[in-house]
Amino acid sequence: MPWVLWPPAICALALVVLPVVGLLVRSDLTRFPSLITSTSSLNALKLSLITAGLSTVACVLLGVPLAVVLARSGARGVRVLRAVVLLPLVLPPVVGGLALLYLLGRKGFLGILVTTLTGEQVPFTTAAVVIAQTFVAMPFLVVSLEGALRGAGDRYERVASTLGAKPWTVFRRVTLPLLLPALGSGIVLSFARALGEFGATITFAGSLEGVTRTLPLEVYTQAEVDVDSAVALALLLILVAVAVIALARPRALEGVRS
Amino acid sequence: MPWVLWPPAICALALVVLPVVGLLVRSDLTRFPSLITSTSSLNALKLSLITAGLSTVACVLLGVPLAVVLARSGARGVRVLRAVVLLPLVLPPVVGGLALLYLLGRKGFLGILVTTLTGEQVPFTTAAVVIAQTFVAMPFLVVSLEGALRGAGDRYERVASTLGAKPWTVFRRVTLPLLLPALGSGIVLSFARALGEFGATITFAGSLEGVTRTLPLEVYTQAEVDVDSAVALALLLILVAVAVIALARPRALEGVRS
Amino acid sequence: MTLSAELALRRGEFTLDVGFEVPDGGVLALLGPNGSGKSSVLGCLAGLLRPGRARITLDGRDLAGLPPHARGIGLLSQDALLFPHLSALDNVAFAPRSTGAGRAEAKKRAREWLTEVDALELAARRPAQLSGGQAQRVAIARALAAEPGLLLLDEPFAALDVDAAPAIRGLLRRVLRSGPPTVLVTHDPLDALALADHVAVLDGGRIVERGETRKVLSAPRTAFTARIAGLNLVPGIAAEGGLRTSGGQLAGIPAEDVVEGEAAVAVFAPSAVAVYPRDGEHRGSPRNTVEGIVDALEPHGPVIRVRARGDDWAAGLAADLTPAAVAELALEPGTPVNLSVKAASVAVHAVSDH
Amino acid sequence: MTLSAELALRRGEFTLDVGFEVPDGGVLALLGPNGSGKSSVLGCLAGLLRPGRARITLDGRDLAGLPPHARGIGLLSQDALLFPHLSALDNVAFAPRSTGAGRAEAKKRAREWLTEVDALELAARRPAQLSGGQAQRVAIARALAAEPGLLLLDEPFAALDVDAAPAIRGLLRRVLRSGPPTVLVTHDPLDALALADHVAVLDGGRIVERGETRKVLSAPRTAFTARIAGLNLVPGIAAEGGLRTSGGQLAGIPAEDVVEGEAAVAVFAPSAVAVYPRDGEHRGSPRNTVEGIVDALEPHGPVIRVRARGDDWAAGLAADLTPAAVAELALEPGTPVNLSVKAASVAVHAVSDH
Amino acid sequence: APQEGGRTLTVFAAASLTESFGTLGKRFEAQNSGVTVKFSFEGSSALVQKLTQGAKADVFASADQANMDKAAKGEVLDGQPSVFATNRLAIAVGKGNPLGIKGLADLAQDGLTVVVCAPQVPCGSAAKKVQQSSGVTLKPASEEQDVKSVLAKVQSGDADAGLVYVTDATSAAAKVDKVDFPEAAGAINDYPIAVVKDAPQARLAGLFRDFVLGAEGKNELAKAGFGAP
Ligand SMILES: Nc1ncnc2c1ncn2[C@@H]1O[C@H](COP(=O)(O)OP(=O)(O)OP(=O)(O)O)[C@@H](O)[C@H]1O
Ligand SMILES: Nc1ncnc2c1ncn2[C@@H]1O[C@H](COP(=O)(O)OP(=O)(O)OP(=O)(O)O)[C@@H](O)[C@H]1O
Ligand code: MOO
Ligand SMILES: [Mg+2]
Ligand SMILES: [Mg+2]
Repeated sequence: MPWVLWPPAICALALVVLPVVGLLVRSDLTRFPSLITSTSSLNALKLSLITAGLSTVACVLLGVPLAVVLARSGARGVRVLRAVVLLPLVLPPVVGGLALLYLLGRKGFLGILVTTLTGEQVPFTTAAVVIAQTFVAMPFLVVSLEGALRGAGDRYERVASTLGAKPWTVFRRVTLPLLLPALGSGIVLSFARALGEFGATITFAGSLEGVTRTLPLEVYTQAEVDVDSAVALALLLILVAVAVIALARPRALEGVRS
Repeated sequence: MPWVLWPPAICALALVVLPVVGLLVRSDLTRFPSLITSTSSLNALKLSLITAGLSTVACVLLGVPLAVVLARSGARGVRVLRAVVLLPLVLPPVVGGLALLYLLGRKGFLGILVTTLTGEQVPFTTAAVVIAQTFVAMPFLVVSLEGALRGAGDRYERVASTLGAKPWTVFRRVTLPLLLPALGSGIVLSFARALGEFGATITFAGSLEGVTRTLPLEVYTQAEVDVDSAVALALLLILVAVAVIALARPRALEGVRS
Repeated sequence: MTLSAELALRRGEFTLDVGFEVPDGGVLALLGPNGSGKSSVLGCLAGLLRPGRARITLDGRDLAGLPPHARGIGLLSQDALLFPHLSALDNVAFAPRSTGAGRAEAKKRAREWLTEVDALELAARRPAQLSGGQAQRVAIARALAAEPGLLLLDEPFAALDVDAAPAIRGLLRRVLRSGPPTVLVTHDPLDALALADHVAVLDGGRIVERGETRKVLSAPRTAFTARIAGLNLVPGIAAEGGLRTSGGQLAGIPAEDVVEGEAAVAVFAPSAVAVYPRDGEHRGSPRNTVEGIVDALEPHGPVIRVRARGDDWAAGLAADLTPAAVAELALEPGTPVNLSVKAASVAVHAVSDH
Repeated sequence: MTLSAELALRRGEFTLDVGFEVPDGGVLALLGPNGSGKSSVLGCLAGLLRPGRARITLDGRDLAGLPPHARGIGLLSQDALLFPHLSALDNVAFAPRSTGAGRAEAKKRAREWLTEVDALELAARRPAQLSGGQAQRVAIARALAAEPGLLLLDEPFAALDVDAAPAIRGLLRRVLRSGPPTVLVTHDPLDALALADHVAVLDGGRIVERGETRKVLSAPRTAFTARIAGLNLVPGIAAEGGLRTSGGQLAGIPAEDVVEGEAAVAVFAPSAVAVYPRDGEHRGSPRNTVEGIVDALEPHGPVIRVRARGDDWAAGLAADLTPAAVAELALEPGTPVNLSVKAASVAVHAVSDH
Repeated sequence: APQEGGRTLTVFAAASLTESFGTLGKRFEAQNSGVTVKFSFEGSSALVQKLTQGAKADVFASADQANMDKAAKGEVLDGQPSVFATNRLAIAVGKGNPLGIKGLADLAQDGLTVVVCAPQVPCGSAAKKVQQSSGVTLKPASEEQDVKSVLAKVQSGDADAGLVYVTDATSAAAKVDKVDFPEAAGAINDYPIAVVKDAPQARLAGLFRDFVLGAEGKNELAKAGFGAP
């Protein structure tokens, strides 16, 4: 590794770390314990973990197939589809939430369908939170996986097919395992994005304690009253995220090759 | 490619595309031309393109070295550093903006340093927009590159070193070119994230036309007056993003292997 | 099962245009210089390359339209390409697993195949922890474990050491004897001889020579084949201490897999054949002597190749002599000679009965 | 420049512990079974593996502490590993570029090296568009183009066809004659003989045999070496039509790179040597006959190896005979015999003068 | 009017003032040639946060007294703030009022989806006050972060009704109907304006404040639905 990479790398790290340190230094940590044990905080935390977890699962279940299709399909339209997948990335989250509302809301055509089928409404429910988070987070998974798939090429997949493995077996036993490092980072990206999601959630799902008010929404609500306590809550969010990522990222995700 | 991947892939695509279509259907496109040619929209658009472009450049210049260091360094602390890089991902953007403000603001220690050195303040300037966008967007680049680097292994780099290439040459002529597909998606991710960035920008840089009011902030401001025109603006944002990505993504980024 | 194939493929400036058949249990060796299209042929048969025109039938069943996994092939490609995330055992078990065997059954079969290639002690290793030759052995086991209906082997003996190569050659002989039609790419005429009943020689994407291995290798018609082959090959039935030929006996060293009473071929280089005037007394160690008549003299690089005619194994026999020896013996077409070859320089190989 | 190395390395259960020297312009051939540690030795020398203990000096300069790029080596690894994103030409130009040559100069040199390996017409191709043997040639050119102070070659002749292999062997001979110390991994004793003045035989990570190539290959002391070698090697000076030995002349076929008047060695298999009773008349094509006395009889697989003593090239000569022949000639230690070998089965190779 | 060539006046104003201040700004520019008015519209608390962090601004207009007090405590104001408008709650319902909602009490019906602002933001604290004073207890489906979000949900039809400011309902008159209710009088909130300390354009800032407080300002604000102070 050339040493010239170190200075920019350190700058980059500083850009990331220093603000957080600044936050720590400036925030009133004595109130931390009482804040994070308040029922509203705990409710928000619980909801955040559940919804971010669920939406990460949804991202993987939907996004991995999409990434594989985009990377491996030779079809013509794929280039266009690849650009389309980026849409939620660019859309300001609030507008994304509006779009979901227009689609799945009471007057949206899918919303009408759902309501006539199940009698339930989608907005203002925990399900809506998960959908909003999946909407904003999935592109991160798809784009990072797709890059990795293209970079890796398909020679092992071809070998597997000559050994009689049907496409599904190839996918399960070759494509997926070789994709693990990239999947690991993709999962981290989408989990983090889902955990921090605010705009689309509040627009599409609303904000009600225990139902739709996730930790970021709680942070915003707090910030209206008292910035310091909001910062303390945000630190809790960080803590949780780092813990979850560190625990949930087994060695297997870090690369199969020594 | 197993056909069973198609249904989830199509679901995933639908999740992304349908809301946007819904938005298009529900929005009043007749006002689109007048809206997108208003000076404030054009100002915001210009500012957005410039700042997102600059911060993407900053992301690449800082993030690529960081990714390489994280992926290739055998040092002990690297595992921790990798978690640290994820912080801005998890931080709700507004809190991220606050953190930047605490660091670079009038009372922040770096802010004081900058002010005594240059006589200028960082917050509420266009530079602050770029910094905020870089802060939130860089981790996307770093994480996706790092995954790709680990997945690819370092055998070609080792070969290059046996041919007498110094680390910098290895980086420039082997690591980077082989990283191009992943770099392509990383750049797209971070550009999109920077372009859509709202919370950190408004908190750290404020919202002043021509100076710090990027397109997402303009959307937000418009939404105060009229949700529909905000949606139309958001569509402009989408249009621009897709155009920029489609144009700025040369074939080279799509993979060196046939 | 009989393979019959007609393939046309473009890869950049290179064009491939070949047609061939391999009968059931038959082995076709593909020889040819680097870049002549051998691996491309295997790629087309395996379905990894999309030929412009393809007719591939295995026992009447059309393969050309099928995806690779449905073709029932086993492919050993030129670079081993072991799955980096699986142990050697799981690599070998991959094919049985993929074609429906249970986990335990697949592992059992994988262990058997690893034993066959003498790599059982490597079962738990990842490919990154194997040496070049070890990886090659595991890759061979993996291709064979597919128990394919059509076996495609690209230079299976590359990277193998002097002990492993004959052992694997023996293994392949055993497998191929009763096994599926096989296409074998090799640079070594002895591999072709030991394993293949037919050879096809490729050059520039065309088959320039083909036929029974023995005939092509003993009477090559192209310069390339001549350079890699040009051996004396005497067919017969394996017998104690050598070969029973049509007219007698030829002493030689039997290879390990030779079974007495079965078809075999004696192989020896023209340079090993000594030529004596017919009147000369001869009672030395060379046990194999036959009477012949000089048929032709061909310059052959630094030596002169003497072609003999006569009965039994003298027919068509080639002997390489230095020009000085030819001059001294005053050889010319029609000269009666005794031809002799030391038993120790005659290798007796088993051949398939096609 | 002299290379001297002492290496100790652990890789899983495998341990490597070797020490050796290679003098300036000298070539050391590493032989050994699969997995014996040959590639590991090259990896340690190149700096790609981190040995537990390492002392590597090149002309007194310590290499062990240097990173790979500062060692001034050229490595041809077992899998070609051409950079997939660069054309063949740029692959070869990589080393000159890296070591300071300008773009045009590097391309020029790359073109020269591609010409040397007969791959100039492939210059513009990406590695994915090359056949196995073509890629191997480009990889050889790339390693040589580094113009290294220490050359490390891992099975350079793998995947090469019958025309390319001798051509590359000739190229390497030319390069290595005046070139850097070289360590060459091979499975082929003829490569060792043609290119290396010393060999070391590895087994299980230890050097089990070492010495001058001729001596080790003609009188192997381990079973492995015996299986790959066991050749008759007669040193002398190349002369017209063969070799001038200490006591006379040995007719043979000179290899292409033999220069009359320079040191050379005649190589022939024990199986090519015929044995006659001393009183026998002998006037056939075998031009090389010498008087000797049976020194020892050793069973050697299916044959019996007769060791002779005597003057000139009879000294230590090995002849493989079938047991039947030994019985018929009533050979026992002390029996006077004539030994003969056909000139056409004697290859004369140039050797370096170390 | 005096010549005020090439100067820029920066106004930090509560988001709910976006429309009316936008118009006033244009007019102010017309009356003072060479002056450009730039606005930063955001939640009042965010604006205060920025001012205390050193953001350069000339005028600050808040949507409630609490945030103006915070600004005063942070010592970023020059002089006393003056109230220039008031605002109160109204019910926003779908166009044509399909459910026939007439007052606050109707919102407590079962099966009705009602959204309000979170108690932490000004419109939410007003909603809370109104509920306390009237004795009507709402079961909202969501406590939104700002008025805009409430409006968006009523407008999309996902909420049957929402508590918003009169001014918001007025500006969205094309998409929602407004239902006034008497209990809203119990929670009037004031909009104070002040010049910022160390304002780069202190004199212009004073002019603008007076312009807003003056007749033209009153007129424009009234059009947007604001009440007089
Ligand atoms: N993608 C490609 N584009 C253009 N030419 C190609 C491509 N792939 C292979 N070729 C060319 O096709 C020819 C046949 O290649 P192939 O791999 O079949 O040769 P081969 O007979 O297996 O050679 P070897 O003995 O060296 O392995 C070669 O000349 C090669 O350069
Ligand atoms: N990463 C590893 N972990 C454990 N063992 C290893 C690892 N890499 C190599 N080995 C073992 O080290 C031994 C030496 O390997 P090496 O590649 O040096 O063999 P080699 O002599 O080059 O063999 P070949 O002729 O097959 O190429 C082998 O037994 C191999 O299995
Ligand atoms: O006939 Mo011999 O003695 O085996 O050469
Ligand atoms: Mg090939
Ligand atoms: Mg090796």
